[in-house]
Amino acid sequence: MNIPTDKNGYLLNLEQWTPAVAEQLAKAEDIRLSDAHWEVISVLRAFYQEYSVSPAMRILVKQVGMALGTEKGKSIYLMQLFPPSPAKIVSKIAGLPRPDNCF
Amino acid sequence: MKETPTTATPKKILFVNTKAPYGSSLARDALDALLAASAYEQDLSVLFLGEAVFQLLRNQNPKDIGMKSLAATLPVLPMYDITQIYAQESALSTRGLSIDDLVLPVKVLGADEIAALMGSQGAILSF
Amino acid sequence: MKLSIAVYGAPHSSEASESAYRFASAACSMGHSLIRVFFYHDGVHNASSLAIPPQDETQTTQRWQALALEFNIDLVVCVAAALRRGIVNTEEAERYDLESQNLGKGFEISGLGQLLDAAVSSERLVSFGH
Amino acid sequence: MSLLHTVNKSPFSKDTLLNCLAICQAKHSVLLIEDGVYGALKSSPCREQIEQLSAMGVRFFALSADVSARGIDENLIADVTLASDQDFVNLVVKNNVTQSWY
Repeated sequence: MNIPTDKNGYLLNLEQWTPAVAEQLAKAEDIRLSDAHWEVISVLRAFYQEYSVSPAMRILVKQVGMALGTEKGKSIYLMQLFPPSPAKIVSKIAGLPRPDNCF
Repeated sequence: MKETPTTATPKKILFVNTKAPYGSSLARDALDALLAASAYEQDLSVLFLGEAVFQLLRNQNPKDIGMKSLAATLPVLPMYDITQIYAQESALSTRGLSIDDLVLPVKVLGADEIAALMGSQGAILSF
Repeated sequence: MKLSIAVYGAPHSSEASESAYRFASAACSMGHSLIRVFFYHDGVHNASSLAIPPQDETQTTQRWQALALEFNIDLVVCVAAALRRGIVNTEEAERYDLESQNLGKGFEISGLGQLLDAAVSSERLVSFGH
Repeated sequence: MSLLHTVNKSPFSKDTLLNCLAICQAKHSVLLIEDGVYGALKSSPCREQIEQLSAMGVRFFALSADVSARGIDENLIADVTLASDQDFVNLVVKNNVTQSWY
């Protein structure tokens, strides 16, 4: 499987995203997706489906906290799963557009 | 991204929207600027004047004109801790709109209240 | 007084960037400190080094560059608006595999937060749109 | 609190000036720039409102470079004062905030 991405590893065509593509994108980040990763990815994809925007880090933390419990709604937890910059990395793996304001 | 500045007292900054949602992309750009601004821990508020009240209308489906829905993203504002959301009373009434037609709970303001709101700001970003 | 300006209009299509420039130039000559000009929306076209207006028309990009050099002004171009409209520096050109870069010297590409930062750190902010 | 409004659209085609005037109060200043200067014409659809607000203490200005550019120097409402670029800067400095109407 060879899905085209830009140099930073974001999908060029978001419609090509599938769970298998996510595995590939994660591998490029040296991340092996476990259930813990997947539940965060689901939260993010649901957020994007509803609001059409990739959330900033602190919003992601809040959303994860609301959906998966306060234990997981912590930046340190997300940092362990998706280092080094969870908002960017989860967006990438979840097949969302690159966050607009990451610069 | 540069360090988020921390000031002792947050500055009151008002985002003023005046454009309808899709004819000008300034409407979208104003929303993006507002979301980015929320990271800076200032005292933010947003006002929809004139044509901009159309941004708040429910049931927008701009897929066929190749745009992203503003109505879909606007409800995210409270999550970004932006809760001072205002709309111009006369702009709504002349367009036959009521607050039930809107995707967000807004506070409706008359002319005097708008003048007071603008006058009390430390800065206004006009879109 | 510390001032900042936001420019939302492209040169040669609306008067916004001309008005902004005249305001900026007047403010600087009066001794005010213009700390930042933030180019957003169509305003990012002000930063294009590839625009060649006829010699008897306003050389917008050069004028901003000269003013910024003389009075030490931040010329900041919003990255998101710039990428959408094809204004890129070397770094972005590399990142997206583009053939060339076209960001004028003296301009810098940065995040949208810099607009809010300008509003916070200046005593007055004026917007020029169309 | 003092407030400066700038307006850059002609009232002959847009309601931008009208919307601005609707929320103007004593101590506010209105600066007409770009096509907004057509609002200062004696034939302006907003003339009556400008004269009324002016009597209430709203101050009106038109950017002289834009007025001259359009050849309308001789036909302006008496309540509208011509402003140089320096005057524009001073208006921004003197007023607490500026709302720009496009």
